Amino acid sequence: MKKFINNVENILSESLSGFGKAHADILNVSLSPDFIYRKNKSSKPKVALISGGGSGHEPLHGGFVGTGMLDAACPGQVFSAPTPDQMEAAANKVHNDKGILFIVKNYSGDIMNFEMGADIIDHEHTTVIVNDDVAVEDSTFTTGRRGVAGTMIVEKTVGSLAETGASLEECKNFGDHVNKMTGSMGVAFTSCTVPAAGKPTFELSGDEIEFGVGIHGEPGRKREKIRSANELTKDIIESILEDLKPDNNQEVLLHINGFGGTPLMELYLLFECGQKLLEKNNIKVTRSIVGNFTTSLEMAGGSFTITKLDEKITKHWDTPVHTAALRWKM
Amino acid sequence: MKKFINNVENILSESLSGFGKAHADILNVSLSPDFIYRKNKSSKPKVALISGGGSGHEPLHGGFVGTGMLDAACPGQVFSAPTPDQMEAAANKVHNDKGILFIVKNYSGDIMNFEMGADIIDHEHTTVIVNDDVAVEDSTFTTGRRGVAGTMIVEKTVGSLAETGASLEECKNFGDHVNKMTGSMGVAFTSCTVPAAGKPTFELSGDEIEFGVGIHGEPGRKREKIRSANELTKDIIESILEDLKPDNNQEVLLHINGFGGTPLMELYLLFECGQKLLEKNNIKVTRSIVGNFTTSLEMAGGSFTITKLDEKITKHWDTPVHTAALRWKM
Amino acid sequence: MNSKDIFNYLEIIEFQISKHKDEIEKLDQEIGDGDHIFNVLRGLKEANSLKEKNINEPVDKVFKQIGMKIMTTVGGSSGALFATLIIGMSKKYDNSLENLENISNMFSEGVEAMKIRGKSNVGEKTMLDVLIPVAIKLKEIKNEKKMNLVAEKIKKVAQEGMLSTKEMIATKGRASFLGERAKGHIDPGARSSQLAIEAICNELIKLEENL
Amino acid sequence: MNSKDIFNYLEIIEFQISKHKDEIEKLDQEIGDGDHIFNVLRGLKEANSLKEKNINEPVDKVFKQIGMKIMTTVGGSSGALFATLIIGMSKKYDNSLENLENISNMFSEGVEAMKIRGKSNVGEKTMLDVLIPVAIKLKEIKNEKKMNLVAEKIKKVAQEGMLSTKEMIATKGRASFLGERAKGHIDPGARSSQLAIEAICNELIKLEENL
Ligand SMILES: Nc1ncnc2c1ncn2[C@@H]1O[C@H](COP(=O)(O)OP(=O)(O)O)[C@@H](O)[C@H]1O
Ligand SMILES: Nc1ncnc2c1ncn2[C@@H]1O[C@H](COP(=O)(O)OP(=O)(O)O)[C@@H](O)[C@H]1O
Ligand SMILES: [Mg+2]
Ligand SMILES: [Mg+2]
Ligand SMILES: [Mg+2]
Ligand SMILES: [Mg+2]
Repeated sequence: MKKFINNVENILSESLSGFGKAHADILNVSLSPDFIYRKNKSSKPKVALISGGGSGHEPLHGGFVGTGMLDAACPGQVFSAPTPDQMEAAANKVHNDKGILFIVKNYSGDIMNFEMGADIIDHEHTTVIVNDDVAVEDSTFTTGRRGVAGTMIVEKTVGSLAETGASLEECKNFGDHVNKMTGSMGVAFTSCTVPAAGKPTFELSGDEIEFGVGIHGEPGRKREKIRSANELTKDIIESILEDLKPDNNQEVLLHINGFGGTPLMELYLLFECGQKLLEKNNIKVTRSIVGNFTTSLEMAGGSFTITKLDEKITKHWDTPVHTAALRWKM
Repeated sequence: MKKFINNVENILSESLSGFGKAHADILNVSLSPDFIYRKNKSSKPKVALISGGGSGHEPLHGGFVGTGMLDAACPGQVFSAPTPDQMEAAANKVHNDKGILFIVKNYSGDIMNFEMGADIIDHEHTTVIVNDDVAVEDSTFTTGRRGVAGTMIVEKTVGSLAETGASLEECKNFGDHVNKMTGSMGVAFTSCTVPAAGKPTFELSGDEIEFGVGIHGEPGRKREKIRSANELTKDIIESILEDLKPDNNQEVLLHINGFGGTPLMELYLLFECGQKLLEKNNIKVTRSIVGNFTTSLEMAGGSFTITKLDEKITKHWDTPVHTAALRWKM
Repeated sequence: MNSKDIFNYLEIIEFQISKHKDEIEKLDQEIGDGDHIFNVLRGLKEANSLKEKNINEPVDKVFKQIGMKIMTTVGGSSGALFATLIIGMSKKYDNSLENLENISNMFSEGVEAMKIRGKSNVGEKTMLDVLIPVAIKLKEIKNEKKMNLVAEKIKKVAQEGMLSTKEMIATKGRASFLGERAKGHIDPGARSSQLAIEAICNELIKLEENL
Repeated sequence: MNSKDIFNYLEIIEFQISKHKDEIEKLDQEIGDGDHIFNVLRGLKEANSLKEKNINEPVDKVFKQIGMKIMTTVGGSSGALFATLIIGMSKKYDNSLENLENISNMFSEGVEAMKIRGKSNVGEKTMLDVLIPVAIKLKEIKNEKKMNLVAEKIKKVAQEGMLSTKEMIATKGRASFLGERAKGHIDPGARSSQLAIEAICNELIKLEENL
């Protein structure tokens, strides 16, 4: 394993500390318990948004802490959900008279730890569970679908709504709504290497890909031979559309997310493929975002996320935001 | 080679086309000859900034086209300098009554092609050559040093100055000044794969790194065994400081640039290492930027760039910018 | 059995699980995300770090401390679940660990809490496929006086539970995302739980033999 | 020699260089960035694409067209330099390619333009280590009537020039960044230039033999 590290044990704290310094204008980093929170608490009461999850998906979630988005983020160990004391400490730091909204990706470790965190905090709170990944089936018997790159879109839009002084209930409902309007699916070309393990999580041969991969490199729909970008796009987007069932002329946000190891050049090429295919299906891409936002360390590959836009989602997507990884109009 | 492509020959045009669509609010893409240019020409005359170079370094340069930064960018084939007709077409499109400033990384292919482009344009013009890489020696007999991640800082600050209506000469002088205040050096852990080649450019064994690597994976100072982040930081930063000879209490901008395949987590860890070391050397990091800005496709590794700040550089770094890859205050 | 013994067992568990590090790592790489072994080892290390300060503290306090430590340092599914187990056990502690019925009650309480925390039950390809049968068996044989017999029986139940996960389709945890593809792979949490139980059982058997 | 011959030679060059594709690719990977062979092949392909429309056009126009095509489609150092060479040559065309002195004048003009464009000269580990000696030799033997003798001599000079780059330290081009490390590696541009010249020379020799 070749990585920029001094000591596998300290990788997280050193990285968090650097993150805090590099973005000291907008956020603070607390270590033990680890959490990242906005430098300036809003002077008006607002619902406080707290997200978190295993590390290794950067910039998710710490990179989304700041005005217009999250109030705090709790990073766990690499690919391991954070612990309840982190959520508790973050909640105590950022609560601002209107309750706490947890935004949690649908992985059992995250769900359980956030629940345990919620159990021990005194503030009013509720949770939005993001489960946008259409790669795996959602049945009432299973854990359901995974929460992946759509999380960023939920955090941006609900973050914007919270900024208006909306109530906890409104934020929760809107989060659930955006989640329902959002579908994602990805494909991996290479594995990632968890620092503690020191070796790749899985092996793919020279022409193999994992279709429908999760954001930890965990298996998805199937392992298969690599195909052209257009073919992959077709299979992925059709799966998403099957789930979202958009109307004719539906306006959508198209997000191409890189898993970390794929050059931007290819991500924009994917955007081109996706945009064209959607156009053919009478779907209008009116908002777009391309880049590495929900990563799996250095894994090569990427995912498509589509959010069906309505007036409210569009409005809250467009509002100013100022975080380490997402910033516009301020 | 596993990449998102339909056809190696079309990778650039498909990617550029996607890029144009994803950022249609701020820029246009012209194909054959390929160049990216701002959607809205400034109503006031201004020096037009044109950069470019081989593709594969995204977001450099196309990602820096927009208000406050470049007026146009000319992307060549992967790792091959663009052709003079691209520069000519871009110049004809974006010139705005105050001349053209070319910003060129110091690689002979870029230098020659930009010169040939300059030879055939009718507008007043001059060139800033960026050569911030301290890994290789600068002697009067050789091509000198390479232009690498510092280019983004030159483009941002000179872009800002140009926006004020400064003259071509002022912009040129300021560009040369920022370049002189800037030093960079990087290290590679893995190779990149040029799509046309279909296989890695070079091989590094499991514990080998290329110290002082160029942004195309071309060799640098030496091939050696991997060392800790702190040790690498020390050697790199000392080399840069030797070149920049900062005063006591010098304020600097510290830029950690990822080459494409290294997770953000590690880049922030490098920032931590660098910031600490600079502090020990009585150098104050007052501006920072961490991320993948000048990449070598999917190469793992990263570089440090340090710019000595004076009032003018700081001011023009801080001004609003709105491009695909760098955006703040607007 | 006292607090000193608890820390003793922890060390034995850590030793045994460490011996199967690569195997457990691989199990979670196959049907999960590969972090299970690191979560478990981090938890054991952190729990062991409490030894010096707590070795003379009352058993229920020690359980609670260990549970809290795991809860605040491990993370992931296993962190939440093992913490829930141990904190749950601490709540039912009844002044002595010498009595098997007490132990059985404690264990059942912990496992019940896990079922609620994980919203899961036996047959879902998780560590509960080991822990639930063990809890049931313990209750069944709570009056058995021979500790080596108890240990042998528990060991066997744990082993069977662990193996049973192999052909299951998961409906809880990360493996649930795999559907049919999870078949043929033992659940990592079931394996680490079984190894922990086996380590304790083997130690009990050894103790009996030495009597 | 007419425009048809020029396109004929281009095809022969493309064929010969393609045969050494992997070797040239490797040379630029070792001391450069690995794109040289792709630049060269792209240039040749684009130049050949002019054939149909231009096969009956005057020689100087064809040279200019080819030069412009290379200039606008290749990029990189070699695109700029080869375009400069060919456009330079077109400027000195003197109504006939039958006269060796004319050819020598054209080639010298092109190479001089390259020297200015590349700010470089012989001894700097570049394609000019092949092209400059060839230009000098051509001038030297410009009155030689036997084309096979000319071809043999030029071939040899090109070969020597190419090999001479092996032990040089580069001071121009990408290899210059390597310092001492570039030693022991042949310059990719020198190799492709030498192969192109060799291809033409061999064709000339073959033609003479068939007379
Ligand atoms: N809902 C659940 N109920 C019971 N056990 C679960 C549940 N989810 C996961 N597990 C157990 O946790 C184990 C995985 O633990 P670990 O890898 O540490 O966490 P994560 O799944 O968050 O990566 C699984 O093998 C399974 O035994
Ligand atoms: N300044 C220069 N003068 C003469 N030849 C040069 C110069 N720079 C580069 N070259 C030649 O160009 C070749 C490299 O071409 P190529 O790989 O296509 O372009 P790039 O160097 O831009 O990647 C070198 O091998 C060398 O022969
Ligand atoms: Mg995990
Ligand atoms: Mg090149
Ligand atoms: Mg796991
Ligand atoms: Mg090259």
